Order: sequence, then structure tokens, then C-alpha cells
Amino acid sequence: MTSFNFQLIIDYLPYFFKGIIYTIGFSIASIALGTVFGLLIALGKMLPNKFLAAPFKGYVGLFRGTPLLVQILVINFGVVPLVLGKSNSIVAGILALSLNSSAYIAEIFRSGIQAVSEGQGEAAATLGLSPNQTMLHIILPQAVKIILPPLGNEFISLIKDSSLASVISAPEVTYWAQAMNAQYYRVWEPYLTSGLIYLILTLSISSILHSVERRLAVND
Amino acid sequence: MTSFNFQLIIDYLPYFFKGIIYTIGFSIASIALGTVFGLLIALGKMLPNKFLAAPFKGYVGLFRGTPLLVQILVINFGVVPLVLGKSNSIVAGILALSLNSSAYIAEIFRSGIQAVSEGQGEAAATLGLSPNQTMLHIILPQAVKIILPPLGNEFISLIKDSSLASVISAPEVTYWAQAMNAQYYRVWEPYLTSGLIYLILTLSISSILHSVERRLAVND
Amino acid sequence: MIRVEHLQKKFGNSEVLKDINFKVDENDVVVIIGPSGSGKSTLLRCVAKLENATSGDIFFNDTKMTEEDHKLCELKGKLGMVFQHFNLFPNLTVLQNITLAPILVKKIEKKEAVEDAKYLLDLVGLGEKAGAYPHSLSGGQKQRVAIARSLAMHPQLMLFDEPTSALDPEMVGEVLQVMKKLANEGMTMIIVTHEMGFARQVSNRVLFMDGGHIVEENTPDELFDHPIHQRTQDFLAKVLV
Amino acid sequence: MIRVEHLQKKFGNSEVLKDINFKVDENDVVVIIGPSGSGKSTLLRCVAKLENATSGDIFFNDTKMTEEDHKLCELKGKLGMVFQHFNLFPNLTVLQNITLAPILVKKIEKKEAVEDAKYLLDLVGLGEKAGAYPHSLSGGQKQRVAIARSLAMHPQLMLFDEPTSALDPEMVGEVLQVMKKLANEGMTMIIVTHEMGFARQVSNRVLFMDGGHIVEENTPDELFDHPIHQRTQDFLAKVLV
Amino acid sequence: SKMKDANSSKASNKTIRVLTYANWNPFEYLKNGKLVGFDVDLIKELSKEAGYKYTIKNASWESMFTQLQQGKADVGISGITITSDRGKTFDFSDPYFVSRQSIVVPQNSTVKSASDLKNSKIAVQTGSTGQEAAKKLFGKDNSKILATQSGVTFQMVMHGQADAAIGDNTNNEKFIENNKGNKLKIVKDDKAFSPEYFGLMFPKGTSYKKSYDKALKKLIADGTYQKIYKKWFGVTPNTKELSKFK
Ligand SMILES: Nc1ncnc2c1ncn2[C@@H]1O[C@H](COP(=O)(O)OP(=O)(O)OP(=O)(O)O)[C@@H](O)[C@H]1O
Ligand SMILES: Nc1ncnc2c1ncn2[C@@H]1O[C@H](COP(=O)(O)OP(=O)(O)OP(=O)(O)O)[C@@H](O)[C@H]1O
Ligand SMILES: [Mg+2]
Ligand SMILES: [Mg+2]
Repeated sequence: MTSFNFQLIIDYLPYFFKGIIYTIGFSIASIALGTVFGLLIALGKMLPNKFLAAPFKGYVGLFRGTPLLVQILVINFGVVPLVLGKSNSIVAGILALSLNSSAYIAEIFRSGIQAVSEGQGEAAATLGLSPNQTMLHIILPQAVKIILPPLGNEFISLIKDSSLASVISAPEVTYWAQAMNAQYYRVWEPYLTSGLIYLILTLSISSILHSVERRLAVND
Repeated sequence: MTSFNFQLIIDYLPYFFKGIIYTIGFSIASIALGTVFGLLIALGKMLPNKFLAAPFKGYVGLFRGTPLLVQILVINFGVVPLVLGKSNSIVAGILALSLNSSAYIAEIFRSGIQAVSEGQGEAAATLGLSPNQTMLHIILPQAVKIILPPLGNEFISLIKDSSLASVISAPEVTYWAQAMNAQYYRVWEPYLTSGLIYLILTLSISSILHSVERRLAVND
Repeated sequence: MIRVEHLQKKFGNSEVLKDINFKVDENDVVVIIGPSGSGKSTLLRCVAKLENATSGDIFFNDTKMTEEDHKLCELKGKLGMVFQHFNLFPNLTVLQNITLAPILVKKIEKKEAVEDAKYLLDLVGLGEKAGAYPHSLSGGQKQRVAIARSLAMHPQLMLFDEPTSALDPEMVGEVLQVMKKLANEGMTMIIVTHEMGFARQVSNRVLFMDGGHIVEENTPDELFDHPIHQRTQDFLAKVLV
Repeated sequence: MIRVEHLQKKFGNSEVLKDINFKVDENDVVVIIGPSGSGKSTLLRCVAKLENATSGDIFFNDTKMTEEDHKLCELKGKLGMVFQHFNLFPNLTVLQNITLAPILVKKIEKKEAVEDAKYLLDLVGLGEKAGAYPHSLSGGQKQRVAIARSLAMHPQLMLFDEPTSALDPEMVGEVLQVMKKLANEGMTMIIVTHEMGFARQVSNRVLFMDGGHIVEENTPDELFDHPIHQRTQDFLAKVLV
Repeated sequence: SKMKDANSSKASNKTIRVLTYANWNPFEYLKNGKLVGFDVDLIKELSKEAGYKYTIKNASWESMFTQLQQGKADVGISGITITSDRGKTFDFSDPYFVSRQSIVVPQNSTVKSASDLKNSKIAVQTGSTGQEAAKKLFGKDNSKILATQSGVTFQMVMHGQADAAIGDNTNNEKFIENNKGNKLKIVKDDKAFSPEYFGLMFPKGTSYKKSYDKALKKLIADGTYQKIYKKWFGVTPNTKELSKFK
């Protein structure tokens, strides 16, 4: 390695800061949307009626089965222009990341919901709770506690995958790392910097989830 | 899209077949190793002694927190040559994919193990089973049943991530899709073909896991 | 109030309930007794619509309970059940376990629901455990919370599946007292129990089940003192020593 | 065989066991009675090393059971426990539930273990359920499997936590018969139970617990007929009616 | 020929490790799984002339740079443009190819030259010399210069997300030739885009630069270079352009 040039990083810091804002924005928006969509798809996939469940199964198969990069490009060049009249890399990025992660999150929710003992649903049913109320107040709180570790996996993947939005020129962290690499023909400075930023972001989210886990474990 | 040229795909089929062998080989080897490592790391992370658990926590944080691409490059150009004396893209690819996925799989195992009721471990302990026997015969079988859906997520991610091995010139499916793209300056033919291959592979693994799930659900 | 007609229940190939017919009128207290595995729990679960019968009908207040019934939930709220295995909600405190359904289903004011819950907790001797989580309760304490939770919905019909089996004798007496009080107040109840003395005092009808059949049905005095069938005689001989 | 000295157990700030002292000799059958929440289950769990005592010592065959004991597993195999809540292994059939520990821990031939298991299943009246999974059993059936599973290890000391609480009276008799037979064969046992008649017949010592204390300890005849403490008298007055 | 023998026997114990990123037809790409292209033929002849054995390996663009920087390979040939920035980290041979950027726009576009692109959105490939050229023309911090992957630049123009793409002319021509229905055209502007020169890239301070420079001069002089050029580009090169490099 030739000598590491900190001055280059300092020069690029303003761009990286801008990039962090975008990356965090992408991540938070997509985590929120992806979790909501994922829950709905999990519920859809568990419908007892096979025909009603089929489209949800197809959704999961398709979004897990194809590359996120392709999904981003198709949504950016195909879906978003159709709806908004023109491409918008921010909207397309968030949409693609949410839809993609929701397929994975759906399976995680499904595993947690199925792990809650049947007796819980039966007790709620005899108390007159509707299936929705049972899900919301009884099953989900217990399921979420179980699935926090794999949810953490998914959120972390999502943060890192947000770097793919650079391909549609969304100015997030990786976009600027690539720009810096292109400008100076240096590999280490830009990619170590962006790597460090992702590491900090993912460690933050996993420590948040760990503390939620600890809090929930108290009534075990 | 300009007219789709099937002849190009047919010409490239032998290479795609070779690529499929590699992709499947990478995937199966990494799934197997990643699952074993993941289980060990999960057990390590759950050690009651904080100091003993710390390295496992660090491992998970590091491998989830840094880009797989970087891990592949470091393992290919740094770790493997150190051990084998020279780079080997197959060994490096499998190693990187296994180590990376094991960090995610560890968290999945942890969630499943924690979801098995405490009474199970207590009953096993009073019967004189050692902690290892309890884990192997009582806790794990029940945990695996719970975590099949998120494990499916991880296996699917792994199959798709194996495409990153193309960066160290491992001749798997994506490598040949890129080669085809470079040779003909065509986007749709190579990438739709490779996309279809990945879709088939991921749908196969998820249908295998679904049938295992159904089989295990019988004694519910 | 409730009428069961030609009820049959199969699990796979094994027929667990065979042509069950009986009626429970308002203010009835019906006790079901019988050996282990005779189908008592399964029958209660069918009445509570937790299992779908393989064939036969169940009528609640002369309305047939069908699978598709949109009002099933509403119906279920009028029908309380206390389980053999408690099934408390581990994510909620004792108080929240009890107030959840009244607030959500009956739309009762939270303050009112809490007051009622505290009254019920005192009734089952657990006034000081309102803020505890289920995991920290002893077996007997859990069962008492489960009873209080069911009572909080003030249902028209209560189903009890061995509600005192996890209680110590001292507590059994107190819980049976509560149930007796409910009976006197006119609550309709179906109780699976092995407390023969209690059955005799509180019930106006006893069903004896064996092998998925209702073998014999009578007033408690008649059934306990003059059982007709050989199987009933054998069972009671062993039990009443 | 087992000696408990100054045992104290706290959960957070609540002291559940307070300065417990007692001894169980070989061939002893000790029954523990007491109201709900008095600490009976917690005491058994401390003896079985499922809970770590806050302070005090437990000796098994004069060896102090410490947390670090490498032989704890081995020790535990000599000490069977039947739980209030069964804790059957849902991933294994009834037969596998029973044979698992003999095969893994005692290294008994599979054939032999299966034979023994079948004998024990017949003993508890479940010969035909060998291939079933726990989920398909009734409450009483589950409890009987749990008892057979413990017996299969032929432990030196058996701990029973209300082993008959989920059984119907008919089955209670049969299980108590088994336990009586075990006692006659010289099995050392500590039993938490509410079956006072059984306690009188089978035990040579009764401990009465209340509020985390051993309030009174005596032979069954003395304790049931001439209880010394007011609290014991009150409890027995309610229970023995 | 005696001289040549001596030369090769002297150097035959030396094996040069060559890296390329086989993703650019006709410079280097995989044809039916085999590494072919202008650069591949050239390095073969150059090595033979310089008296080296060589191995050539396919690597990704970035790992090619990394490996050269770490001395894990001896030379990179992959249509690499000689720039002063790269020159700080690597040594370059004398130029062996002259290339220019061109503009890709929709067929109905009125763009005639680079200056018409002021205030337009321009798609470029990340890290390419096209990006460099765009920045030089329209400003370093111009947020209207959209960096993306190769291939996607054309998609951006087709879908209106960018008004034009700037990239290597060889590349642009090949793409348009192979994707006729895409309704794109090329606009050349030799005044705006100064020529670029490709060179072999060596780790800093290498000893091989000299022998490869010598070999290149020899191949140009004896016509081998022109033969290879004609084979891959269909035209005869104007070798005088190479010497304009300073
Ligand atoms: N899900 C199931 N699948 C298969 N068989 C079942 C299932 N549930 C119950 N059974 C069987 O049905 C029979 C009746 O069970 P049930 O629980 O109704 O008995 P019970 O009269 O309540 O017994 P206990 O007094 O022991 O609780 C038993 O033989 C049991 O094994
Ligand atoms: N994990 C725990 N955390 C906090 N408190 C606990 C915990 N486990 C038990 N307790 C409390 O300890 C006391 C004794 O409980 P224990 O289960 O030993 O009673 P018990 O005598 O077995 O009662 P029962 O006859 O109802 O089973 C109870 O008040 C209970 O609430
Ligand atoms: Mg039952
Ligand atoms: Mg207890």
C-alpha cells in the first residue's frame, strides 16, 4: 500500500456527510416500510385459503429470487416513471429497498408468529378477541421478541444494500466513495472510509436491537 | 428493448451450465459450512461468561458490518495466499461466503434457541443429559423448526451473493453473464438468463425448505 | 342456552367424540366426569369452537355456530373458558391479562376495567400480584389469574377444564367458593372436574364420559348414589373411596 | 442421602426460601405440603440444581453440590424429577422421550432401553401410545409419560412436584400405586403433593411449608393428627374436611 | 537470430504476471470462454519481443489496481488510460493506443457538440475517463454529472434520466451497433475531448517498463502492431498520433 493520504479523506468529508444523510434516510425509510409491508405479506402468506395466499407466496419468491440490482433498475426506469411521470432515484431507491427487504422480513415474521404457542391464540379467541386484535396484542408482541436477532440481520443487510442505489446515482455514501476513487485513483482511502461508515451504522442498529432485546427479556 | 436474440443465449449455454455447477457448488459448500460455523458462533455468543462471549460478538459485528465484497477480496488476496501459498478463487470464494453467512446464521440460531421454552432444558438437565446432549437432542431440533423461514432467507441471500465471487474471477453464473455482456454489448440476453438461473435456484431451495417445514409441522 | 346434536370429532382416524348429544339450559351447572383420555377436554374445545367438529351441530342461544359465522368472535366473548394449562399472556402483566379483553372487546373504560380486575384479583387472593408478569407466578397463582381473566368478561356461559387441578387444597376450596357463588348468581357453567364433592354441591346435572361417549347423564345425587352403567360404577368405585 | 443447610433463595428482593434445613436419608419418603406460593416448587428446584440458591448448601451423598461441579450432570442423572408442567420433549415420540436419557447418559443398549420403556409405559397405562407425539396426548396422559420418563433413569432420589395434579382420580390411584411400589422397593423420594391420604400411607416424614419457612416437620401421623403450630392447624382444617 | 536466442535464454527464467479485466470488447473479453482481444494479442507479441514468458489472468478492474499496487502482479493491460493522477501510484509504458470520448444522445437530439450540454444531465461510468472529461468540461462539483455503472449510462439516456452520456467512443460505437433499436446516436467533438492514451501499467519503480517500451517501438517499426490493430479494429492505425503524447 502506498502511504495512506488522510488529506484526501478530509477533502471529501463534506461529501461523505451528505452521503451519510442519504444513506441513513434510505435505511430508515426502507426499514420502516419494509417492516410494515413484510408483516402484511407474512399475514397474507399464512392465509388458510391457498388461492388468496398464492400471490403473497409469489411475491416472496420473486423478490427473494431476483437480484436487488435488477429490482432497483426496473423500478427506477420502469415503475417510478410510470407513476410519477419521470425517474426519481430517491423514490426508486427507497421503493426498491422496501419491497425487496419486505420479502425477507415476511419470512422472519412468519417464523416468529408460528413459534408462539397455539394456546395463546386459543385463550385470546375464547376471550372474544378478533383475529386482528389477537395478532396485534398477543401474538405479535411475543413474535417480535423471538425474531429480533434475524430482524437485525435484515436491517443490517438493508443498510449495506442501500449502497446499490449508487447505480441510479443516488448520492449516498458509496456513491461518494466511488466518486473519490474515480477522482484520485485511490482504493484504500475512499473504501476504508465508506467501510468504516457502514460499520458504525450497522453496529449502531445492532446495539439498538440488542438493548430492545434485553428490555423484552426481563419478563421471561 | 431491441429484438431479443436467443441464438446468443444458445451459444453461451455451455458456459452457463459450467457456471451453474460452480454456483451450486459454491452455494452448497457455503451453506453447509456457514450453518456449522453459524451454530458454533451462536453458542459462543450465548456463553454466560462475558469475556468468552466477546470475540463471538465481535465476529458477528465485523462480518455483518463490512461489505462482503471487501471480505472476498481480503480473503482471496490476504488470507488464502498466507495459508495455501497462493490465491485460489474457489477456496477463497467458499471461505468468504461461509464466514460471512455464518455471522447472519448465528443470529438466526440464537433466536431459535432462545425461543425454545426453558422447561425443556430443565427436564433434560434433571435426566442427566449434558449441556451438549441437551442442545443436540432437545433444543436444536425444536429451534431448527422455528427458524426454517429465516434460514431460507439466508440461504437465498447466499446463493445470490455467490455472484460476487465473479470479482475474483470464479467462473460462476454471473461471471459468464458479464463475459457475454462484454462480448456482445447486449444487456438483456445475459442478465435475463442469469436472473432466471438464480430464480430457479432460489425457488428450489425455498421449496426444499418448505417441504422440510411441512414435514416437521406434523408433530405440532 | 347451548345444545349439542350428534357431535362427532375425529383426529385423523381416531374417533375421539362419538355422537354426543346434550343440552345446557340457562342457570344450569353441568359437570363432566370421566377417565383420562375419554374426550372431556375435546368436548369443551368443540363447544368453545377451538376445534371444528367433524360432524354434528352446536347451537348457542338457538343460533347455530357455523365455521363461517361472522359473529363468532362476538359469540365467543359470551363464552368464557378456563384452560387446564392456564395460557396466560406472558407479554402482559397480571392486571393487563385481565383487563385486555374487557377494554378491547367490551369497550369498557380502562378505569372501570382496572377496578373490576382488582376486585376479581382480590377474589382469587392475588391482589398484590397485579403488576407481576406470569413467569414469576407459581402454578396455583397462574391458574387463579386465568380464572379471574375469564370472569372479567362476565360471560353468559363459563367452561372450566379442570380449573383446580393445579391448585393446592386450600386454594381449591376458595376457588370452588367463587364458582359456587357464580352458580348461585345464576351463571351457566360446564365444568370438567374431579372434585366429586364440589360436583355434588354445585351442579344440577352430571355427565359421565368414557371412550368418546356420554355413558350416563343424571342429577348428581342419582348418578353418584345409583349409577346405572357398569362402567360408571367401576369409575366411581375407584374415585369415591 | 441429601442434606440441606441454611438454604436461602431470593428472586430480586423477595425472599422465597428462608433458612431451610432438612435431611433426607436413604429409603426416606418425604412429603412436602403447604399453601400455594409457599415455596415448595422452588425448594425442589434448588435441590435439583435448576435454581442456584442465594446462600446455604446442599449435600448429595455427603458431596457438596457446587455450581462449578463438573460432575453435576452425573449427579443429576441420579436424581429424577417430575414437573408440575410435564415438560415432555415435543420433537420426540413418547418412546423416544423415555429412552433418550438411558441411552445417552447411562449408555444402555437401545433394545434394552426400549424394553424397559415399554414396561414402564404399561405400568402407567399407556402401552399403546409409544409411537405418539406429546401434542396428541391428553393432560393426564402427558403427566404419566413424564413419570415413566423419570423412572426410566432408575434414579437414587426422585423429586415429584405435584405429579398427580393433572390426573383424573382413577389414574391418581394407579400412579400412587406405582409410587408406593417404588417406596416399598426402597426408592428415596421427596414429593410435593396435596394427596393427604397418600402422604399418610407412603411417607415417613412430612414437612409443612408456609411463607418460605419449614413451619413444622414430623411423622405423618403426628403432623396430621396433632399439628403443633396454629398455621398448620388452619391449613389442615381446611384441607382435611 | 543468435542475438535473439541469447536474449530469450537470458530472460526465460522470468515469468511476467499480466492482469487484465476482460470486460471490454474488442480490447479484452471472453470469447467462448477464452481471453481474447487487441490487448491480449499485443501483450503476447510484446512479451515475446522482450523475451519474457508470461501468464495472463482475468481480474476485476479494482482488484487489478490493488494487486498491481501490492506487487502481486507485474503489469496490467486493460485499455488503461495514462493520467497524471494514476501516474502518482503507478508507472506507465509509452502509449500504445489513442482513444477519444464521444457523446451519446437520443436520435432526435439537437446536440451538436459538447458545449450544447451545458446545464444538461450527463451520465458517465464511475471512475471512467468519460467522467473525468465531463468534470473538466462542466465543473468538478456539478451535481448534474450522474455517475453509474457501464451499460446503465445508456439506459439513463434512453429513459430520459440523463440527456446525454459521455464515454469511450469505441465503447459507444459497439453498443449502438449491437443495440440498433435503442434510438441512440453518437456525437463526436474532437475539440472538446482531447485524445487519451492507453498504456501498460506497472507497479511504481518497475524494471520492466524499459524492455516493454523498447519492444513496442520494435513492433510498430516492423508492422506487427499494425497487423494486430487491423485485426481487431478493421482499420490501419495512425501511429503518428501515438507520438503526440507528452
Ligand atoms: N390433536 C390431537 N391429535 C390426536 N389425538 C388427540 C388430539 N387431541 C386429543 N387427542 C386424543 O383424544 C383423546 C381424548 O383427549 P382429551 O384431551 O379430550 O381427554 P380428556 O378426557 O380431557 O383427558 P384428561 O382427563 O387426561 O385431560 C385422547 O386419547 C387423546 O390422545
Ligand atoms: N422466577 C421467579 N421470579 C420471581 N418470583 C418467583 C419466581 N418463581 C417463583 N416466584 C415466587 O416465589 C413464590 C414461591 O413459588 P413456588 O412456585 O415455589 O410456590 P409453590 O409452593 O410451589 O406454589 P404452588 O402450590 O402454587 O405450585 C411465589 O410467590 C412466586 O410468585
Ligand atoms: Mg383434559
Ligand atoms: Mg409449585
